[in-house]
Amino acid sequence: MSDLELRAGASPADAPRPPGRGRGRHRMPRPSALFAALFVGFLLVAVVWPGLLETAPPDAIAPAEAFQPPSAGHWFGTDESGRDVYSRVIAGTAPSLLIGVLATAIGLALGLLLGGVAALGGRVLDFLIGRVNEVLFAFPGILLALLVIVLWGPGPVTATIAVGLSTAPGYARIIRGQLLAIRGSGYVEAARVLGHGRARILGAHILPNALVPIAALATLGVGQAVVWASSLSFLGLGAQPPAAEWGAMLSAGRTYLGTAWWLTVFPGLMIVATTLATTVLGRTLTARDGARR
Amino acid sequence: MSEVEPSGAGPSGSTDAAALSVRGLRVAFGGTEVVRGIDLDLAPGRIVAVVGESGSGKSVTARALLGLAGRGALVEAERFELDGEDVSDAGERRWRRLRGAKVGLVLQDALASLDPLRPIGREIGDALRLHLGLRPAAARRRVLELLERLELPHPTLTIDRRSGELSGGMRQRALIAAAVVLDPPVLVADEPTTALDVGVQATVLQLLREAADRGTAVLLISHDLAVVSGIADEVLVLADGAVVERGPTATVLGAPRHPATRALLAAVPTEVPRGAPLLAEARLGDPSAGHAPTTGPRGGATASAVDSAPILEASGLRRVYRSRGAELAAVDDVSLALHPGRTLGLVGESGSGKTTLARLLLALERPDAGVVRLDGGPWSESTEAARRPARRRIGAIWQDPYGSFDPRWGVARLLRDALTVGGQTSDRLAVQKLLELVRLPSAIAASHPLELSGGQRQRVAIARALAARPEILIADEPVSALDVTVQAAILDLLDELQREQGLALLFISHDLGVVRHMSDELAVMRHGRVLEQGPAEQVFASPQHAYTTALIRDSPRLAVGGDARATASTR
Amino acid sequence: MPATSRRPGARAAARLALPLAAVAALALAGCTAADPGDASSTPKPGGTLVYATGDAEPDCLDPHVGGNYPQALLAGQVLESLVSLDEDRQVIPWLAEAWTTSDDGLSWDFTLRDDIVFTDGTPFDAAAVKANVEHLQDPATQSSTGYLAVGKVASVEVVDETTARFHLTAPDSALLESLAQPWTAMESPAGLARGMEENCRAPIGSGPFVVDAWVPQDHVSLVRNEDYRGGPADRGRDGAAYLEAIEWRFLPDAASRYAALQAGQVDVIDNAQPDALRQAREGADGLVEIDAPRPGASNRIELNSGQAPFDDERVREAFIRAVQVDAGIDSLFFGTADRSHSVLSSVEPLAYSDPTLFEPDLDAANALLDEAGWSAKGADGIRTKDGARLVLRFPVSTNQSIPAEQSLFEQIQATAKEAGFEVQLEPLDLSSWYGALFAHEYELVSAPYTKIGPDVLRILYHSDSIVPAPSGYFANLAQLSNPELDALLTEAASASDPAERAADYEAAQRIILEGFYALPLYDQQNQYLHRDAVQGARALPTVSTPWFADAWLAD
Amino acid sequence: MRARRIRAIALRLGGALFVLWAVATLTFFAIHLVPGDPAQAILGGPGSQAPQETLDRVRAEYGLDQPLVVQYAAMLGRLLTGDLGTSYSLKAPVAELIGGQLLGTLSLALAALVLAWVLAIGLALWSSAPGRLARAVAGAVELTAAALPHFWLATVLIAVFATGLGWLPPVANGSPSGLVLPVVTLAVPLAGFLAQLMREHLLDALERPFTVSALARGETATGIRLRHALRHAALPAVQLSGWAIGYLISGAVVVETIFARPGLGRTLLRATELRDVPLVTGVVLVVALVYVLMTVLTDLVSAVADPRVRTAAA
Repeated sequence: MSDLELRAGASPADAPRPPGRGRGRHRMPRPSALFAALFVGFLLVAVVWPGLLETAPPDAIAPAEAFQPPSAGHWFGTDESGRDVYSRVIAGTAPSLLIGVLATAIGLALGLLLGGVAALGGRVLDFLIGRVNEVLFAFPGILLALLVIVLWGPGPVTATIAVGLSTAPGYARIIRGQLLAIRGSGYVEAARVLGHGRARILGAHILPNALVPIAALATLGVGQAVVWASSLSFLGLGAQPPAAEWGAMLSAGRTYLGTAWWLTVFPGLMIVATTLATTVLGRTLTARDGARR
Repeated sequence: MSEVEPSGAGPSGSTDAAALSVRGLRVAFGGTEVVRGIDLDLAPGRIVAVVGESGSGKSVTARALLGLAGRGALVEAERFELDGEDVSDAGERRWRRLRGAKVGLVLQDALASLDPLRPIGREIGDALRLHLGLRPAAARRRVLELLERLELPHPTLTIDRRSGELSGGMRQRALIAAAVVLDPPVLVADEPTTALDVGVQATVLQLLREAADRGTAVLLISHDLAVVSGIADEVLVLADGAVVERGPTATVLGAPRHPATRALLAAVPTEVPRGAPLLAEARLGDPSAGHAPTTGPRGGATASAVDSAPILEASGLRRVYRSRGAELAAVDDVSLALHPGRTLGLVGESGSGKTTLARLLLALERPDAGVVRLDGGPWSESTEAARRPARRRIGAIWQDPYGSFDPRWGVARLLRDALTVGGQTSDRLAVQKLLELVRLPSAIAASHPLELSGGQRQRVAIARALAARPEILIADEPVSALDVTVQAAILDLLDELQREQGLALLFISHDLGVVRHMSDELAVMRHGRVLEQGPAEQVFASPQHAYTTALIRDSPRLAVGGDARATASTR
Repeated sequence: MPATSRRPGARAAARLALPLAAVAALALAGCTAADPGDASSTPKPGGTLVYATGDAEPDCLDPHVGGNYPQALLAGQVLESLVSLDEDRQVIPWLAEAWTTSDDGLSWDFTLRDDIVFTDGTPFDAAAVKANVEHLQDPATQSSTGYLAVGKVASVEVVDETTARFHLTAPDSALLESLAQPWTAMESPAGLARGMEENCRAPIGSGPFVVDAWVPQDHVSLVRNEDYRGGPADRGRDGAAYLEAIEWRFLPDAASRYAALQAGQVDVIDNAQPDALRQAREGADGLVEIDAPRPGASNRIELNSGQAPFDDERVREAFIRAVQVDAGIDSLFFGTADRSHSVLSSVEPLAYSDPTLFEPDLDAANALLDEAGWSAKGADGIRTKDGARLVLRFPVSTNQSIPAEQSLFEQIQATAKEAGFEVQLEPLDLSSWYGALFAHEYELVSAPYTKIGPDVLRILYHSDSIVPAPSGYFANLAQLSNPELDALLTEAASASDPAERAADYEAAQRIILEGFYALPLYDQQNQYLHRDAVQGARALPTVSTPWFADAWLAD
Repeated sequence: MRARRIRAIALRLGGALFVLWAVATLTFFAIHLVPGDPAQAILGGPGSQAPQETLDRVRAEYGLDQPLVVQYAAMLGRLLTGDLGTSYSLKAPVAELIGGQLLGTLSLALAALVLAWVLAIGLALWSSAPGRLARAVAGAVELTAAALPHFWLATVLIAVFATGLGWLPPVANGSPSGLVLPVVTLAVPLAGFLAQLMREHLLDALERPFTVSALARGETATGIRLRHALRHAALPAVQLSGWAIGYLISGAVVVETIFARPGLGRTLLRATELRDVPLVTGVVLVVALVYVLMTVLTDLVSAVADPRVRTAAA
């Protein structure tokens, strides 16, 4: 039973809270945050300086060496054209993350715009944007993505836009809630009472305080965007095989699952690990922020 | 601290009749001992109160009595008998059998302490299901019987309601019902009245008394001696994890020996006259002298202030909220005036419209009718742009100071921000002066509000409000979330500052004792209307409205030297 | 038109086949693959065969409407044509017992079988043939392939019940082959009269099976035609099919399709993947392969000679000499595909092949490029000329290329880079792919083509085919405009002497190959896999669609 | 009271109609922005060699020669009468086509939703259990589940349970056993999401005073999780059901392709590629309708389950 009492039997009202306690309970044990940070560091190296990590040129074709299982020479094996899967996974980091990051950026930017205007723009705008959002929600992600792709043709760019668009209403809703909560908070009220103007309150209180949770949200979103984009690749609508992009590698390797499991397992692990790492980091961020609230 | 123990009032050697008997109870968390050897005996039919400031270990003691001290808690006792059974080394399984059946627990706020998603019938019936294995239908019958016994109106309807759908009093009864449904020999009530409206408070105390009268041994945990004085048979004063004083209520409260007891007593503002500091006197060591009216600079100012022009004046204020098509007048035709150097106390239960009124006065909301005028000029009818420069003239403090601080800012930055508004230099010196003003060490400037105690936070809030050099201060329940001793200190501070700076103060509280202590004039509010308004003492002496009479009657008051039980059963 | 997609999940790929000249004398090794071991066992009637197709689900089951390969696959079970081909690619009777042509080639008389009845009870006769041809020619039918196949037919005259006379506007030696295709198969006139919507859902023919129900996105149920007595002349038996029914499932995902076959959930799959084929060849899981390459063109990459840089033959040759293809085909196709050095399918007897033209030679390629003025090289190794980079845009239709083929293109891309070519692979969906072709935004393109006979060359390389159709499509993607070639192809199409025809086509193919207009890769892969319990299944030699009239289940 | 309720219902209905109208309009114009000729699409795509007269005929037949506004008005008019039009590519009434596919997708999505709930509840209970290790492991399982792309999960499931172990059919077979793998594929990632959300609220609920009250009555840790905390955790997840059904329908596009199940997802994918305006509009409208219905339903459920919602919602 144990932990229950401690949680619920938390200290009575007036005790000072030591920093780091309270809402920021350690749901993610620290080691995981450390691992996540290390992994994200690894990813960053792979993005900025892939050559440092690659063991072979990622695009070097060697048909004679096709479909070799993982070995000391090829850590993740070789693919159908004899390319080194490990090096391709490293080389694929940048494009994959780029899709994830850009899609999240698009989703967040739109979400900020919609959510921001809804929360701060008065009742009529809030109502209108609420309807717009409802309509966007009624288009499930892939539906929206399909429409975008039909409009602009398939490919990594459209896939990015599509994923970004389909995540926007969710962000808009969360951001609106966040902003409304802050706008109605005691400290914004206190600032009004002191006689601070709208612009100052927005700049000094509302936006900075909304920023951290939104940043955490973005971290969480990147992993999901990578997963979404890979699904579009599978449907033949996103990045396509020649590109060393994880989703594309995954969907290309799927064909050979019976012969060469390593073609799908390693890029798949990368996607999962990236999502895990960014989520853990996002959580840590939220938790630390929560602790201050 | 040594225990001061009046002869004959200590734990009796015989524990045969005791429902609960504990010797040398110690609770430690990770090497830190928070309860350090407490002896306690609870006898059937008697109410024992444990009082102390927060951090004194009283809550942990209460929880330990149910085996709920928590994970990581090391609980030791030389003797620990519950209803004649040795439970000193009871494991979790055994405790589960005991909780609810042998010992019940009543927590503070029923809204939070009852699951908002479950009908109260199920909550109350849980113990029947768990301990007697009753089927739902049988349990329901038993619960209905209990609800009738506790005089809940319409038991058959109420039983299916959830706590949020009930009135405060009913939900509090339900909470107690859930603890006593199996008539456990011991009932532990942990701060059962804190932050409740007086009417509800009275109900809770009465129910506890009734439980005791049926033969239950009741342990009442509280920081409020006024509450305790009216109901407890015996009082234990806890400080720093140990009992420092114990004895019959009348003895302990009538002739306190330990400074901690005296401090607690002094902090009770009820019937301490306006202008008399609560704490400074208590520390002098003479409790009887503590409450002598002081004739300060106030004496003369009082008369003249009445004649002075009001600095903030509201007339005919009305604010209506529309919800689900229904209209609710949160503030209805309220007129009042604040004068420099004087305090208007506003008292009313939760939901009476006090806070809405405060927001109207602060021009955070627009009235549907009526006007607020500042210094004779327009205020509520002005535009926000026109109001902004004058806003610094009205300061405000709230019940939750922490929520009014930007979580990203430290103390220094909070104060500097406010200093700028007041058009003053916002250097380190100014910040230090402000902190001095509210009796805080200057080192606090470097901290984050998160690291401060509740009392310190409220002082920082006051400092911030004063930084802008306001002429008016609106304090909305500024002390309700605080312990009595901390509350007393804040009240003293506000009083002093008002005197020094000639502030017009609107003091809002649900606690009649506090308001009475603080106010020159008093307004009683209910359902959005001001029922009665006038000089504080006059309102108390001869209330014109039945509601005011009831409020005064239900307010707990120190019954020093009187018959505790008689006071409690005045209802 | 279309390029036939051979890829699972190929959507909307219209696979049309054009009328083709001369027919009769073609001979080539067949492509049926009845398991030789089955001959001894006795056919067991009954049972339901589950066929899983990776081709797109047709919009309309009537192959007259539109006219693509997925339609042909299914229509083959339900409808019958006037004529067929035998394993030696000779035209043989089917619904027509015999035929004669007038000396001027402008009129053809078909003698029809008199014992055939459509499954709705309507008798098959000359009036039915007339109705079918008119149906194909009616714009309302929205026919594309069939419309073109009977393009030279002016009218059909009902001479008597069993004699239909075709009047042509011009001699058409490809008429018989055109009529052998499933897209011109015979349907019940009464069925046609029901209107397009109904006919699309269940065309009525005289074939071994009848459309019972079509559950879109899932399957078409076919049940046995109990009164069946037809079949192409090489059928070797009479009477109804052994199978009681066929469940024709649409299973677009290749991996799932193969998994379903392995699990015994389906009996036959098409569009089998190379690694699955290899496993089957190695005897895994008791699976049997039917390898039935499609007729017509081979699978090849066209080099757009209509614009720079491939308007220069030296650059074309340099590209073809630079790329390495053989090793890739070996590894990617697990030995299931053979390198082709001809623009025609290996089943076409007149295919001309010259491996020497495709010997990789990087030095020669570099020399050719230097000579052509592409002598400067950028930092990334890409050649430039007058500031322009040597970029080859290569739009790839993801709907029409199987993964192995796309990998092969990647390998071509990598090897071409060594000579200083920058090949830009652009995977596109079908619409965008067509868009790129219409706008001439390509230097390389792969667009296989199904068709019976070498006349496919006329469609693919005659300069007339550079002129776009109303939709924008043009078949001559190499944009080969050569009057000599045009003349040869036209002459061959109307030549009556087989030897002359063969000579013409060889000369034509030499022009194409030696001018480096195309890089042949391999035959259009068309492989079926079935459980070994399925006996007697074969692919018809016409357009290589499977035929189950004589198939039976041994378990 | 009654008038108020009627007003609330009318508002809700109006909102739903607005969403449907907006969805139809957006889809209509989005598709018409697409380069490409619908007449071409009707005739089998851009590769068709349909002659000009056929094209003209088709344009006239489908009213494609009319100005866009007229076409739009015609579509709205048809929609008002409940007529979703005729599919360009399948040449059959859209309502009929969708009707044939709806059940497959809905049964898939609903089964997946139910399974996701069961999994999520189990995961959330597990991951909120005492013990750092269990919590960390369960947390990782949740995150991993949520990070699995559908197509990949499907492939692995087929490889393991169909091809490898032979327990389940790899593609749909019309029996419940064929539904297992697709449902699991759809449910697992969703369960990961829901479990994360639920755990968050579960832990919150466990910190609330009412859990102490319950403990003090003799309730067990498990009892508190099941009888108290779970309700609090489930409510926010229930409110996500509208989103969840959208998520599932998105996933159905992939899952239906891999498992060869008939359904709206595949229909949509195909219709979009073929620029089949009536069919796309029809599917989008039906999906939007399902979403709207789901939202209404979740609002109702929340209001019944939580009196606080009822007060706040108004």
